[in-house]
Formats: sequence, structure tokens, C-alpha cells
Amino acid sequence: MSAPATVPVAKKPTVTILAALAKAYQDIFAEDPKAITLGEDLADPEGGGITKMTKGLSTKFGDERVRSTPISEQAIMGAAIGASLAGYRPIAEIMLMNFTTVAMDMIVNHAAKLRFMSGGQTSVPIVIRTMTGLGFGSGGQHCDYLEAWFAHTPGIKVCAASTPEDAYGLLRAAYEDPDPVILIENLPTYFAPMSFELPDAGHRVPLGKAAIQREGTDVTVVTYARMAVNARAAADVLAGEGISVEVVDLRTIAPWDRETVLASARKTGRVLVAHEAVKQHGVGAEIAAVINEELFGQLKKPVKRVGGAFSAVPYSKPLENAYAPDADVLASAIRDLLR
Amino acid sequence: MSAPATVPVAKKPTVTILAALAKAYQDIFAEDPKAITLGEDLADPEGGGITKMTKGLSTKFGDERVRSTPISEQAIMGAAIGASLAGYRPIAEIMLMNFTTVAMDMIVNHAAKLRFMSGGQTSVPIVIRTMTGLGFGSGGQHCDYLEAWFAHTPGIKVCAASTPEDAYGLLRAAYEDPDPVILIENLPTYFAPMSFELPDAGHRVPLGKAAIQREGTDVTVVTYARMAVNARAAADVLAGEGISVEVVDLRTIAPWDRETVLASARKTGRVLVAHEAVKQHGVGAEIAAVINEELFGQLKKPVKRVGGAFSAVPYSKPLENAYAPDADVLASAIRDLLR
Amino acid sequence: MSSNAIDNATLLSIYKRAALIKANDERARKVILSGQIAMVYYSYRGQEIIPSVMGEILRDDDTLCTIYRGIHDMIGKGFPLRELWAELAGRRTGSCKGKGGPMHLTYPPRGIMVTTGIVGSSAPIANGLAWAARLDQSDRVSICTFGDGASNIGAIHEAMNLASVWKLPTIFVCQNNLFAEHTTFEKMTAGGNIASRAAGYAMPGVRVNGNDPAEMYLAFSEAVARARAGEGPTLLECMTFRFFGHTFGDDDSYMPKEQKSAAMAADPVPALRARLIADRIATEDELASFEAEIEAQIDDAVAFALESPWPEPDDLRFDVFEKEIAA
Amino acid sequence: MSSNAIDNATLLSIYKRAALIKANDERARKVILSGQIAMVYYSYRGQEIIPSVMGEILRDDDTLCTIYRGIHDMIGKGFPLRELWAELAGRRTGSCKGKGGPMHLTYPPRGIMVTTGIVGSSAPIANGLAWAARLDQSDRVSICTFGDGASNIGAIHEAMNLASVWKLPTIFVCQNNLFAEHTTFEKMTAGGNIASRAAGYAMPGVRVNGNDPAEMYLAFSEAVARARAGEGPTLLECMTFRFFGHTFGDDDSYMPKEQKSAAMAADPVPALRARLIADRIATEDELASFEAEIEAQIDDAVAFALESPWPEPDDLRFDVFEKEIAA
Ligand SMILES: Cc1ncc(C[n+]2csc(CCOP(=O)(O)OP(=O)(O)O)c2C)c(N)n1
Ligand SMILES: Cc1ncc(C[n+]2csc(CCOP(=O)(O)OP(=O)(O)O)c2C)c(N)n1
Ligand SMILES: [Mg+2]
Ligand SMILES: [Mg+2]
Repeated sequence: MSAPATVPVAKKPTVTILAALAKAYQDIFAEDPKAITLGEDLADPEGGGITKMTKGLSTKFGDERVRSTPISEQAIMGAAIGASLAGYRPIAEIMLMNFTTVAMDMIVNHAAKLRFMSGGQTSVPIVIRTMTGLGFGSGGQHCDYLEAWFAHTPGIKVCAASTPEDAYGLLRAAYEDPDPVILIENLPTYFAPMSFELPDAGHRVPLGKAAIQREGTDVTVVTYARMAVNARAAADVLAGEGISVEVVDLRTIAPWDRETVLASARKTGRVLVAHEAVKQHGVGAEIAAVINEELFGQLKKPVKRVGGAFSAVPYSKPLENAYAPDADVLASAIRDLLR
Repeated sequence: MSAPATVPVAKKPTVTILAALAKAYQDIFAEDPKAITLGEDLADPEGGGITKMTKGLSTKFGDERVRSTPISEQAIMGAAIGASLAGYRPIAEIMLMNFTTVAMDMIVNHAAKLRFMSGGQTSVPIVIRTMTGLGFGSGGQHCDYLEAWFAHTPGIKVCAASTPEDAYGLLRAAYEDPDPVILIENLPTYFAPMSFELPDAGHRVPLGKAAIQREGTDVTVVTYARMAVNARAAADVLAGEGISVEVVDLRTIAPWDRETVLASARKTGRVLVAHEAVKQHGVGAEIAAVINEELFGQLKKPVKRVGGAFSAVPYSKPLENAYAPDADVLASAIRDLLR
Repeated sequence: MSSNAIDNATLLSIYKRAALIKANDERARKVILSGQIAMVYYSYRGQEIIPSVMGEILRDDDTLCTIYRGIHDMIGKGFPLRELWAELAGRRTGSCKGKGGPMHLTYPPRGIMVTTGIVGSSAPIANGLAWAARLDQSDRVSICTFGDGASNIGAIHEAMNLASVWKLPTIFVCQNNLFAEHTTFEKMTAGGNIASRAAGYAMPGVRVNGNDPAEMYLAFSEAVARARAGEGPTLLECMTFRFFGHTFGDDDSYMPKEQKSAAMAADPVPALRARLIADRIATEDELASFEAEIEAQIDDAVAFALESPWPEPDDLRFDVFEKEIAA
Repeated sequence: MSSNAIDNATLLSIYKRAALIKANDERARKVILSGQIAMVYYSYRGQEIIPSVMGEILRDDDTLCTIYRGIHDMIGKGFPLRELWAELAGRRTGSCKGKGGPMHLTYPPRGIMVTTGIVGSSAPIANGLAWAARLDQSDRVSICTFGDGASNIGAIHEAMNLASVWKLPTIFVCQNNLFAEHTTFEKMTAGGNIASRAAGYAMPGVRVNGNDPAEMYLAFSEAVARARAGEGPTLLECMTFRFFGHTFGDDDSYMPKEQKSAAMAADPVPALRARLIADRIATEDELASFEAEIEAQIDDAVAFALESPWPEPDDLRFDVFEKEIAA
């Protein structure tokens, strides 16, 4: 796999998101004997996962703590939930986000609800890692962004990173969080070297805290995951046109950082919300609804949303390219807001 | 089961939603030999379903067309999808909406996508009937409204009725629709006699068309399912206070009737969106986002949303009562909009 | 009843659990009928021997994942009656503060970790508890219970395969009461035998008469011993019968009358009681006074529940996450 | 090879299908390496005999639900090469107008109804097609194929139980190629035998050498005959081997080298070819000229694909629903 053309590669490539996540795994396991992980092909005899993120882990920490599983996502999630009820800290991989569809009962009816339904007697401190994102021509069943489903589910938090540093810091913070967290990883930007540092073991990204990745005064872009990579690229281009774009990467999609978003929106008065997920009923709707409500009468333009097309993810390259906004589409959406 | 106190019972009770749906089933099966249905306990030896909606159907139309199933929701949905690919018109019951969580792969990755992924060569004209709604003290795993998940899924339509006439007309229209439709039925209002007619066999409610159930000029309430029942009650109360409320029941939640909603919002300038589902990232967010965008600068107040609390559905009565808005809560939200 | 295999004291102790479990069900139905507590209730009447035996053999640190029809399992495992009844009554003093209710009862001090309302979902979670036991180098075991109907759902199969390939100390206890809601067991379960499916997962599968204390005791002891010894999971299909409809108060006309009356005539709890007396393991007086004690305990628990405060609407904000977070 | 049971013409016909299937895979890998078409590709090289036999026995109206690794099944079932290749190339002339791609190939005129990228999901849908066959009072059968790894997912089990209790004409064809992505079959499949799981569903379960045309032919014919006669489903576990990594181009170091080279040495397609010549069922010349014909057909299909127009972005609005609806 290689990074598709629409992902801008930074000038001084030093580290990939994949490497950062691999390091987070290593550091977690080295520090905490309660760390365990499971998923299809994760252990070394199976090559350390399809992306090799966990390569070496089972050899170093034992195949009781680092387990490959059958193709049984309900069993995977159930095992993670059960182990967490007994004091362990499982990181469960559901290889691709579309495969959460076979484990929604475990995630939504159980992981997210057991604390509440037990009146706080039990808790489910698990991390669900899952990969997704279009760009490899995998078509309709391998690329969906389903974060809106989980954001709509009380009891589970939802995160996504667009830089290696954040990827490291989010996985570590999600791991330490006392409640279930789903960490959505974008496959096509996994492998793209970005000019960031590999963080040291103390680095954390607090859940619920957005990052202002570009400061700007004309327009706010609220986004996350790969769309934040595209937004930074768009901001760089637009800077050359004299347009000052503030890029807010939510990092935690639910619960999201209303304070940072509203402050930026108040400052610029113009907001674009962008995600790769289908636009309709996506996370952008909630963000737009809140901004419009909180800043009623204070915005220069209505909040604008862009997202994935209203269809399944298509296979053919020109369709796939058209499916979700790239940096160019974001840039024109931003220009529209200034008209 | 009996209707809980918050559901206003109309003065001239004549018919229940359950009876209307039962009649729709009978009429469909009498008219179309391609009609088939399956679900847990649906056939007569099993009593015609937990609500007896299909009682008599298997005896009349044969147990090859009306099938009870094992407790295997993936198998149920798969059988419906497969039969529809071969020209049948299955109505599949997933008893409670929370149980869709074990069949999301079949519904989302397959039913909703096969037309697109096959380039239009195949289609999946199925109806998924599913019941839900709080009010019986069933707690965290039996009452969720998950319509936002499906509304976010291109390729499947989402409906819900709040009157017997609409229930009949929606089931018939959904049945005739060439694409998959999920019909969400509210259990607690199933059994409440309402002053409506049992429609005749020609009655249809076109998908995508909202109903203005109360005309009004001061505030628009956009809602559906049980919350529409509550909204009508609130409108009746507020009429006594001289507040004129327009109640728009979407009936089709996705794709929703933007035209009717925007026209009403334009007229009143004040909008409340109400649903029983968790407020955050619910369908109300999309509706609010679109209204705010389309009517920027034309609203007197920002669109207000009310919905289920940010928790699992609780068991205890006082908590359950507080979980989602009743007519009183809707009335005060409407009064707020007029302040 | 071939109860030679277990000693008298054990048999008496099993009876005592069964009597409590039965009395609790009788009270629950009474309390509902009287209108004192409104709840959706899944009577387990007729299935008491299974959890009484399990409770006899299990330790407090052994864990249980059970289902909506699981109060018998929980009482067998030692769920305290006050916290139980207060939860059934939806009170703040309930084990789950009234948030969970009858379908989600939880009591970790006695290993009662999960009660699920989703058919089949007890099993995958039980595997995780079993995995944790092994990571802890503990010989504790992980029990999941589920019904005959549940045996046809995917989660159960995924869980059995995983337990077998990971050799987990999970014990799959299928309580085959011959009905799944309104559906008869044979009609929807291919093969008409759940235990035999274990062979496909290379795990022992045993069908036992779950209403026979000795048979149940032997089979369950063996499964527990296997699990404690690190030899892996077992599937037990415990044959039994549920005396009432699926939910209490529902129309149970789908249950053939003769089948039902035959089962009720063979009610395993009074049968065990009669046996104890016949075999002079206990006297009528001893048992009667024990039964009076039970009633008093239940009286106390119900009174405690009904006197307890209700939760406040504001409680909805808590226990969603560890820390309250404005969503 | 115990191919006495099938006649020479059939054996030759099976070979012809296998040769086409094999040649198509070889071309696909070549085309990817050359950069002419970029696609995620799941090579089925080594598994050709199974679909060649199925294609021999099945009718056009028999239906197939297959998986991402399923082009062999489809060619066996008669998927036309031009529409196939144009879809692989993402062109508008592809069977799915470029929207589906290699993981979602569909061609209803030959009964190729569903190709799924979700492990296990072919089976529940196949039951629906089987139900429809019976409603139509047709004796057509419904095939689903899936891998060894898929046998551990819930959907497969739900589907097998339903097929058995409804006595559906579904044939479950598990192609056991000994690997699921990077995981060996034995390690994750309790019991190490998938066919034996059928017993738990009271359905015949047969393990066959899927690389042996005669064995495969006999077993599959029997399953089809049973299904056509209304006697219900069969599970076939067809033992085979996949010669390359999970996706073409991936690191296949998890596959033991000797196992791989032994399997490749026993490549079933050239073995069958040699057999045809040795037994004088065909001459070298006949086969060579047939193989040249195949290459020409594939040349034509690839050329057609590469000359075909790409879809337009606007195409995304269509085929979501029957009528375009502004969302
Ligand atoms: C996934 C799922 N599907 C359907 C239901 C509805 N339901 C609740 S109990 C039940 C019957 C279960 O029967 P069985 O497993 O035999 O257990 P029993 O009730 O007899 O103890 C059904 C269908 C459910 N709770 N979960
Ligand atoms: C539900 C689900 N989980 C995981 C995957 C990822 N995945 C794709 S193919 C595969 C291996 C399947 O192995 P097997 O069933 O043996 O089929 P084979 O690829 O060998 O033909 C996996 C794990 C998936 N597609 N769907
Ligand atoms: Mg049962
Ligand atoms: Mg395989």
C-alpha cells in the first residue's frame, strides 16, 4: 500500500502515523502489565497484523497478552469487554471499521452501556482500534467512516488523529481512559511520512481537546482524521491567496471540544465542517447545529458542511476521487464562504 | 402491555396503530403473491408474533410465505435480502430495534449497498419492521431509537408513523418501494386507541412526504414517531394559551421532506426539532443544520433541539420518565422559543 | 433421581438454595400481581436446580454472565436479596441504583458481572473473564448461561470456537427449557440437540437432566474441574422446563397443556424436598423452619426495597462515563 | 486422482474451465504488475478445480453468492470476460459500471447474485435465494462459497442452522485453503475440521479433496441432487491451497515454504492436463490450441476494458435508489 496522491506529503518527512502507533503500543506494554491486545493476525506468527503495527509485541510480551484471534468480531469484542471487567486494559482491533457492523451489539449494547446499567459497579476501559478510509480502491464495504454511529452512543468516546504525534498521544490517553474509546485510524495516511517527531513516552493528547493546527482569522475549518490533512494543505494553498484559515482538528470526535470550536467560530465568523463520512447525518450536522445555535446572529455565513457523497464508496478511481473532498474541494468551499 | 400515561389518548378512540399495521399486512398478502414475511414467532403456531400483528397470516397464506425463524437476526436479514434479489418482497421483522445491532452488516453493508455496488443490476426491495420505544421499564437494551444510523446510510430509507392511518399507508408504500425501507414502530403507542379511521386498501403515504398534523403560525415542531403524538398534545395545550403550533410529522425520516419543513420554518421563523433518540448526533442535528443553512438570517430564533438524555435508557420509572421529552417538556421548549 | 453420587449435606444445601430461588420467584409474581412493583419479569420457575447446583460448586471469585431470565442464576451465586429487590423496585439502593433493572442486574462482589437482555451475548463476554482469570494465573472459572433459543445465534458459536482454540476456562451453560419465547426448541434448532454441537468445536458437550441434582452436580463439577485444571471449556445442555410464559403475564397458549402440566407435576423443587425427607436427610420441621426463614428474608428485602428512595432525574448524568462530561 | 467416476467429456470440460480460470488469474497478476490496471486483488491460484466442477454441474438459473476471493467461482459460473475485465478496470462498461469493483462483481444473467467483502456474509443471503427457489417451485439451487476462516464467524452458523430447519436448497461450499489472511486454519478453527460441524445442524458435512476433479464432482453432484430433490442443505469442505499471499503482492512469509512449494508442485490444473493427455482424453495439440483460444479471449476482454470509458463523478448520484433522490 502507498499513500494516494491526494495526501500531501510534508517537506521534511520524518515519521508515519503507523510508526507512532506502533511505538505507543510498545510503550504501553512496557509500562503496564495489565495491557493486553487481541485481533486478527496481531501476534508474530501471523506477522504482527496486516499493517505490522504490533510486530514483535507477542514475542516480547508473550502470546497470552498479545493474541491473534479467529475471524469472529463478536468474540473479539466480547473477550475485550470481559477482560476489562476483570481489571485488564484490552486494546481490541476490529481490522476495518466496516467490520464493526458485525460487533455493534457488543460495542453499543454492552461496552458503552455496562457502566451505566450497573450503576457504576463495572466499567469497560477498552480501546477499540479500527482502520478505514478510501484511497485503495477497496470499494463499498471496506472504507466507511461510521463515527457518527458511535458519537450518537452515550458511554463510548470516539477519537481520530491526523498527525503522528496525536496518534501516539491519543492511543495512550485512550488506553488510560476509564471508559471505552474507539480510535479510528485512516489507512491511506498511515504510511505517509509527515514532518513530526516520534513523541516520547510521556506524551498524551487529552481526550476531548481539539488542536488548532493552523491559526487563522478568516475562516474556521472544523475537521478530523484524513480531512484534517487535506485541510492543512488547503490552508497552505489559501495562505498564498491571502486567505487566513484556522484549522481545528477535533481529535476527539465525541465528546467534542465545543469551547475551542466555538471560540474559533466566534473569531472568524465563518465555519466549514469537513469529514470523509457521508455528509448527511454525519458528525458535521451536530457540530453545525451547535455552532448555529450558540452563535446565532454572530456568524457572517451559515456553517457550511462538506463530506462523503450520498452513496456507497465506489470502486472506480475517478468515482473514488470524487467521493470525498480533497484539498482542492476544501479550498473552494472555503473561498465560497468568503464570497 | 398498556399505553403509558404520557401518551394522550384521543377522545374518540377508534383504532390502534397495531390494528392498522395488521390490516396492511393482510391487504398486502391478499394482493401480492410475491409478499413473504419472516421473523421470530411470526407464524401462527408461535402465536403470530409477540404483538400478534401477523396472527392468522400463516394459516391464511401458508407457512412457506409466513415464516417463524430461529433467533438469528443475521440469518433473518440475509434470507430477506436473498429472496428479494430473486423477485420476492419480504417484510422482515427484527423484533426490537436494539437487535438490529447484530444484523448491521446485513442491513448496511448488503441491503443498502447491493444496488449501488452492482451498478443497478440487483436491488433489495425489502421492508424491515422493527419496534422500540421506552415506557415499559425494559431498560438499556430494548428501547433505543437508532434511526440516525440508518439515515446516515445511503441506500436505505427510514420511516416511522404516529397515527394508524400513516402506519398503514407507510407500510404499504414501503412495501411497494423498490429499495430497502426500515419502518420503526413505537411499542408504547401501538396499543393506544386513536381517533383515526382504519384506512382502506388503496391508502398510501408517499415516502419522503411529511404531514402537517396541526397547522400553526408561531412555532414549527419537526418530529416523528411517538414524539409526534406528544407534539400534538403539546400543540393542543398551547392553543389554549394562544400559541399557534405547527406540527410537522416527517413520517419519512430519511430522505426527509425538506420542502415542507423549510416552508413551515420560513413561515413561523421558530423551529423545535424533537425525537426520542439521544439528542446528540441524532436526526435532529441534520434537520437543524439544514434549516439554519437554508434560512440563514430569516429565523427569529436558532433551531432548538430536544431528544433523549445522554445515557442508556434507564430502568427506574422516574428516570425513564425523565429520559425523553413528554408533552409538557415539549410545551415548555416551545414557550422558550417564543421568549 | 440418581442422587447417590452426592453426599447428604450437599443435597440439603442444594435444596436450600433451590427453595430460596423458588420462593423468590413466587414472591416476585405476587408482588407484580399486587401492583407493589411494576416490572417486566421473566419467571424461571421450574429451572431452580441448575443454579442451585452451580452455586453449590462455584466460588465467589468465579464469574457469571447471565441473561434477562437469570435471577435464579444470581441468587444461586449469592446476590444479596436487599440489593436485588431494591433494583427490581427501581430504587437508588438497588445494586445498579435503579438504572439497570431486572434485565441488567450486576453484583461484582459475588462475581455476577453481566446480565444481558440480548440473546447470546453472555457468552463472548464470559470468554474475556476467562482470559483474565488465566492472565491472573487464577484457577477461577467463567460461567455463561443462555437459553436453547440462543444456541442458534452467531455470538454463541463465535464464543465456543474462541474458548476452544484459546482453551479458556469458560463453561457454557445452556438452560434448555424447550421454549424460546413462543417457539419450541425442536422446531428451530437443527439436530434437536445442542450439546452435540460441541463436538464441532472439539470441546466436551454434555446433555444432562438439569432438574436432577445429582446428574447436574456431576456434570457441572466435571466441567469446573476441567476448567480449573486448564483443560478448557465445556458445553452443558441442561434440560429443564419453564413453568410460565416467556414474560410473566403473557399468553402462554403456545405451550401444550399436557406438556406443561406434566412438567409442573414433576416440579423438581418439591421433589427434592420429598426426597430429603424420605431419605431422612432432613425432617419436615427442619425444612419448614428453614422455609419460614427464607420468607422472612424476602419480606425484609421487599420491605427494604419499597421503603428505599427513588432515583432523581439528575442521576441520568452519572455513570455514563466515570467523570461526568457535558456531551 | 480417482477420476474413474466421471466420463472423459466431463473431465475435459472441467479442465477447460480450470484452464480459463487459471489463465485469467495469471493475466490479472501480470496486468497489475505491468501497471495497466491498479486493483486490490485476491488471487485464487491453486483453487481452480472447485469452481470448474461447480460450473460443470450447475445451471445458469442456479445462484451463487461468493466472496472477494471469488473470480474463480464466477468464471466457473459463466461470468463473461469483457464485463468482468471492464469492471476490474473500473470502467463504465463493467458489469457494475465500475461502482462495484473486484470485491463486488455481480452478473445476474448467470446467477452471480452477490459478491461480498465481508467474511461469512455470503451464506445468509444464499438462504434467501434458496427460499425464493422453493417459493417459485423451482428445483434450482443456491450456492454460497466462503473460506476456512469464515467458518468461525456467526453468520455462517446462523445460516447453516436456518438452512437445515427450513430444509433449504442451499449448498455451503467452504474452500479450505488452509489460511485466513496470515492465520493457519488449524490454529483458529477448533476441531480442525469444518465439515464435522454440519452434524450439529443435522446436515450432511463432507470433506473432500477440492483439487481432485472426481472427488469434487461426486460430492458436489450429490449435494446438488439432494438440494434439487428438496432434501435440504449440505456443507462441503473442499480442501485446497492458495498459492499466493492473501492479497496479491503482500508479504507471504507466514506461509511455510515447504508447504507452499509442495502444494505448487501438486498444482491441480497442470496435473489434470497431464492426466488428460496420458489417458488420451485429449492431445497436446488440442489442449494447446484451446489454451491459445483462451488467451485470445482474455486479450480481447482486457483490450475491451482498457479502451472503455471511465465513469463520470456524476454517476455517484445513480443506483443509490432506483430513482435519484436528493438526500
Ligand atoms: C438478539 C436478540 N434477538 C431477539 C431477542 C428477543 N428475545 C428475548 S428472549 C427470546 C427467547 C430466548 O429464548 P431462550 O434462549 O431459549 O431463553 P429463555 O427465554 O427460554 O430462557 C427472544 C427471542 C433478544 N433479546 N435478542
Ligand atoms: C467480518 C470480517 N472480518 C474480517 C475481514 C478481513 N478479512 C478479509 S479476508 C480475511 C480472511 C478470510 O479467510 P478465509 O475465510 O479462509 O478465506 P480466504 O481469504 O482464505 O479465501 C479476513 C480476516 C472481513 N473481510 N470481514
Ligand atoms: Mg428457552
Ligand atoms: Mg482461507
